[in-house]
Formats: sequence, structure tokens, C-alpha cells
Amino acid sequence: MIQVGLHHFLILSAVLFSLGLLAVLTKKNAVTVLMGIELILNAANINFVAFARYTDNGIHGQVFAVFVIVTAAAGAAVALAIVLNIYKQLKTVNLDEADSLAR
Amino acid sequence: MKDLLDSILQGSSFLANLSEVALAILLLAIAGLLFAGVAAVCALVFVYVERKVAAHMQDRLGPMEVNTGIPLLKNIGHGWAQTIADALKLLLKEDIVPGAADRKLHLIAPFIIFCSVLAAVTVLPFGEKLVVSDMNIGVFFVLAITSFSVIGMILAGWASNNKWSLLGGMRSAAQIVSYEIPSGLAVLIVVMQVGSLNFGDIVAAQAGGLFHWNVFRFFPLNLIAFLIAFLATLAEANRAPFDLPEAESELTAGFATEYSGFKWAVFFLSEYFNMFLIGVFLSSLFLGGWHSPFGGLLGGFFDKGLWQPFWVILKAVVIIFLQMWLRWTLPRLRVDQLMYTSWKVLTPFAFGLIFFIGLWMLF
Amino acid sequence: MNAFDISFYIFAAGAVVSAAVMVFARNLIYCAVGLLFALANVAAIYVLLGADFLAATQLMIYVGGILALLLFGIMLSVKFTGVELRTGTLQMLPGLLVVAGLLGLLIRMILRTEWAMLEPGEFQPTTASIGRHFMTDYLIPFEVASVLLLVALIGAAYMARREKS
Amino acid sequence: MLFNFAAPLIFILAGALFIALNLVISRLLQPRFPSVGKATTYECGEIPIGTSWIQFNIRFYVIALIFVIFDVEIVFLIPWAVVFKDLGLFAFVEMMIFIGMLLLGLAYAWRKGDLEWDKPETDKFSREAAPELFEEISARPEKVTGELVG
Repeated sequence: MIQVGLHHFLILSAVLFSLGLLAVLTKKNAVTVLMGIELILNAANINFVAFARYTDNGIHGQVFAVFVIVTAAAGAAVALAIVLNIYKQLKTVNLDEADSLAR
Repeated sequence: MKDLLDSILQGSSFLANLSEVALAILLLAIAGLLFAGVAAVCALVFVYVERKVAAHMQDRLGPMEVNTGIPLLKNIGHGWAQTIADALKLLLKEDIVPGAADRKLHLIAPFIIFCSVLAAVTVLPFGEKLVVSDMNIGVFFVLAITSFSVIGMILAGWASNNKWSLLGGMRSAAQIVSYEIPSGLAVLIVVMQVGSLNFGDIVAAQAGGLFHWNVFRFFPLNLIAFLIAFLATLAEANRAPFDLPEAESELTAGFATEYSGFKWAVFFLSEYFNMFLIGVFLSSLFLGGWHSPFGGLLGGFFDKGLWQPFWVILKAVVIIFLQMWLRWTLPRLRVDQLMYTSWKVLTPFAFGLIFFIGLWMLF
Repeated sequence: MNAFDISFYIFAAGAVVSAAVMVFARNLIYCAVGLLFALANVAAIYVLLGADFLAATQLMIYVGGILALLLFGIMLSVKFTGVELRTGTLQMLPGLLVVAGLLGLLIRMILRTEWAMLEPGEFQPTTASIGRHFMTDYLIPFEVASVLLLVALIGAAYMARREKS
Repeated sequence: MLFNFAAPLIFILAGALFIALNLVISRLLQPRFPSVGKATTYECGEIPIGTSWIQFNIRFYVIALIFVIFDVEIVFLIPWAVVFKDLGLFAFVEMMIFIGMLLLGLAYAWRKGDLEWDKPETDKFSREAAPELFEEISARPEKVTGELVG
């Protein structure tokens, strides 16, 4: 078996990305869609860090990943507030039912 | 740890045949089991001590009955075997899971809470060389890994499918989460002064006797930081006067209501081991860790060898005693007072301290 | 196979399996637990890539922060008609097909590309150099992040509060 | 470095093993007499009504939200704190701007009452609200409690 290197990490990241995308595409509940987005961001972060280690020998990728995590935190906070507002207005967080602009 | 590995490798021919990695894993696993056992013993001792402390503070005797049972010596021993009997009882008790509960998550939750505390202990130093994992981000790691317990509590509360449990779990989460900010900031004050996240470096920087400990530096700013850290960690451990999540009179036992037998004991064990963790954590950060208060007295005799773990554990025990003292002295806070204390008192004060200590260090 | 490789495969499998649990579980809390273990395994992967600070950050912000927030969000947005927090899926088959196609393309791209690889260096503590980068090269993103956080705090608090009145 | 991270991991596994072993031992030793009564959800002896799905107060979310923002801030502060001694004044000013921004957020939440929790209405029971009743209760507590018990 070949030694673990960049390709392994990239493929892992691709698989996680696909699973996250699948959650975003198919889940009904808005909160699970958010979870899928978090998974996608994690996959991207693995890529950043893997490239930082195997093609750059620097630390810039890690700094970038920290910023991604921060943005994810801010995004999750706002997105969940929106979800809670949708729930308040429409009494559902299922995305296929929450399709009207008026109450 | 590495030195220990090498010496064992040379000492035994059987072990030398194993690969180094396998040996390391084996040793660590043994150490882990040992620590888990220590956690259990810790909990037993501290529960006994707590009952005695409580009793004497309230002018009672506390447990007196369970002793050796030898006829003549029957009444001697101040009920030392009480908690052992309790532990055996818990082990023999029927483990009841309510029918409405989610059995898988009900089982997982105690694991998450216990393991997060146990993992945090690995980076704490009990002596100059006496540390399982000399991690360079030690302090940050403790802050990070203990946040698992929040999730464990929410899961325990949810999985029980009980109103008290769920409310208790949510309250615990809200409380721990609120107090993580002041405790994190107070810890950062020490990191600022030392310039390292490694526990070894932080303790080494406090060598030289009582007045070189971090509590007494930048007087009185660090003392305030220590108080903030102490109160915040007290709240994070769900200890009185911050024990709202398990307020007996309103929520029966909080998120642990539907747990019985050994699973319940795991929560209990985690709570007391967490107190010990906090004791060692605070003593390493603020109270000089393995250093004695005497500094260079007798050529630093008290700073060497087995004195080091002695000082660490003594300081931890003192902090634990303080926690118990507060528990049996102060009444429980209300929820609004709890939030007030965290967000409107401790957090602004911690930010202020960072500002002033920063200025002090610069000029 | 050395220890590094073995641990990579263990954690990668752990991450993928828990992510799959997250995607395919029908119970909302199981999704959250799946995400919890996926995040923890990804943190371990960061450690294998020499990013110790990032791994602890992952645990602290994702597990302690975002996941707790998501769990609170679930608790606050369930209809309490049934005992279990069920969530359905939509268009599973087309979704699977699209994602499988995309995954195939991605893997093909990863394997075909000639990456300009360097020999990875020794593992080093990263915290201090990350701190230095924040204060020098990444100063603007660093300060902008504070604005972003401020905006997120005010905006989300405002939206959540409007429910009260 | 990897070794230092392997230690907590193995401790986690060992801890899990420890609990699992004890649970198994406990399972082997304990009596098992399941009954419907035992499997009922505990509600202080009452028969449970409904499920435990109560709608939670939105304040839980707001607190968690403010926490996440400040958690992120701590993560930014940590590397700063490590290099603060080396970098000096410049880093200090930068970080104070950063903290100041977030303190604005805290001040906003404070001002708008997001940090308040529901307070009990103690005024209702104060001396000012119902002076006669208050005097009566203070004078003869046993009468009131007696009525309550009876």
C-alpha cells in the first residue's frame, strides 16, 4: 500500500464534501442543511491544511483555515437565527414547506 | 514519558521485542486505565470528605456507622468505609432505563462526559517530568476538550426524554457556556505573562517561592484574575452556589434524573474528578504548580523529587476544600443572578484585567 | 504501514462513517451526534497534518460552540407533535446521482493532477507563528473578522429577539 | 508531537473501556426485575403528561449565540497572548481594537436586555405591595402555614 500523502487527504476531503453536499441537497430540515454546510467547510479546511503541509511547507493554509472556522461560526449564528425566525413565522423548518413569502 | 519508555525498553527483553509504537500505546493504555481507576478512588475520597466537611460545618458528625466491622474496633474510624459501601451499592443496583428514553444516546452520554475529563488530565503536570503528555498547546487543549461535556449533558438530557432532564441539560449547557468565557479570559491573562501554552513552561516560570507564584504577580491584578478563574470554573463544574442544573428542589437531579446504578455513578465520578482537574489546573496556572512556597530554602530541598506531586496535590486539595466550603456556606443563585454574574461582572472584569495587565507589561 | 498511516485510515474511516450517519440518520439528534464525531475525527486529521492549534480550535469552536448552537436550534425549532425528532429527505435518488458523479470527477481530478509537492517538514508548534501572522500579514483580515463577528452578533441577536415582543 | 496527541486519545479509549467494563460487571451482578412502573418516565410520582418536548425560551439561543462569538474571540486571543511579549505595543493596540469591537457587541446585547433572564417578581410580595398582609404574615407565621397545610 502506498504511503499516506497529499492524495489521501484530498480524497478524504472530497468524500466529506460530497456527503455534506448530499445533506444540503436532500435534507428537509433547515438545521440539518446547516450541518451539511459545516461538513462542507470542514472538507475545505482539510484541503487548506493538507496543501499547506505538502505543497507549501508554510503555515498560511492553517491561518486561512482559522478564518474559515470563524466565518462558519458567524454564519451558523446568523443562519440559525433566521431558521428560528422562519419557525416563528411559518411554524415549520422544513424547507419544502417554507416556500411562501407572506405569512 | 519518553525517558520512562527507554528505561523500560532496556530493562525487559520481552518488551524490547515489541515495536516502540505498540509499547507506547500499551503503556499509555495502562496509564489511562490507571487514571480512570484513580478517578474512581478520587471520587470516593472526595465524596467522603465532602460529607464530613458538610457535616462539621453544620455541627453534625456525618457518616459514622460503616467501619471495619471488627467487634472491638467497631466504632473507631469515623465511617471511613461509607463511600466504599455506596460504590458497591451503585454497582449492584438495577440499571433502569425508562421506556420512553433513547437507549443508545442514553448510554453514550456518560461516556462523553467522563472521557472528556479524563483526556484533559493527560496534559496536567504533577511534577517537572511527571506529565503524561507534554503538549505545547496544553492550556488551550484543556479548554477545548472540556467543551465536550456540554454536548454530553445536552445529549443526556435529551435521551432521557424527561422534562426535568431536558430542562436540566439545557440549563447546564447555558450555564457552562456562559462561564467558559470568563474562565478562558482569566487563563489567557496567565498565558500573556508567560508567553506559552505549555503547562511545563507556565509552572517553570513561577519558580522561586511564594511571591513568584502567578497569583502574587502584578498585585492585585492577578489575584482578581485567579478569583475570576476560580468562580468561573466552579460554575463550569456545576458546583454550588452555581448548581442550578441539578437544583434538587426544582429539577430533581437535572440531566441525571433518569440515570441509575453505575451510569449515574459515572456522572458523579466525572463531577468529582472534574473538581480535581480544576484544582490541578488552577494550581498549575496560578499557584505555582509543583513548586513549594519556600523557594530556595535548604537548597531547594522542597522543590525536588516526590515533593513535586505532593505540592500539586496539596494545592488541588486546598482548592477542592474551598469549593466544598462555598457549597455549604452559600445559598444557590437564581438563574438571572447566574447570568448577571457571568456576563455583567466576570466577563467585563476579565477584559479590564487583560487591558491593564497589557499596559503594565508594556510600560 | 507505519503508525501515521494506520491512524490516518482509522480517523478517515471514522470521519466518513460519522458523516454518513449524519447524512442518512432520520433523527435530528442522531444527525447532530454524527456531526459531533465527524468533527472530532477531522480534528484528529488536522493533528496528523501538523496543525495542532487548528485541531484545538476545531474542538473549541465547532464542538463547544457551533454544535451546541445547532443543538439549541433543534430544541427551539421542533414541533412537539411527535416524540421523535424525525426529518425526512427529498429527492434522495437524484441527489445521490449528482453527488456520486461529482465525487467521481473530483477524485479523477485529484489523481490526474500533477501536484507541485514538497517533502513535508518536521512537526512544529504552530501557535506562536499563527499569532505572528495574525499581527502582521493577516492584520486586515484579522480586524475585519472582528467587524464580521460584531455584525453577526448584533444581527443574530436582533433577529432572535424580535420573537419576544 | 504526534505522541503528545496520542496520549489523550488513548486515555479516552481507556476511559471508555473502564466504564464499559464496570457497566458489564454491574450488569452481571445486578438484579433485573423490569416492570412497567419502573420504565415510566419519572415525574415525582405523577403519571407523565405529554412528551418532554416543551418549547424552550429563546433566551437560551441568544446566550449560546453570544457565547459562540466570544468563543471565537478567545481563539483569536490565544495566539496573540503567546506572542504578546515579543511584539509589544503594536500588537497590544491591534488587539484592543479587536476586543473593543466585540465589547461594542456585548454592550449592545447588554443595552437591549439580551443578557437578562426572567426575574421573579419579588415586588409583588414586598412590604409595599400589600402592607396589611405582610404585617399579618410576619406577626403570626404559624397561622398562615397552618392554613396552607390544612
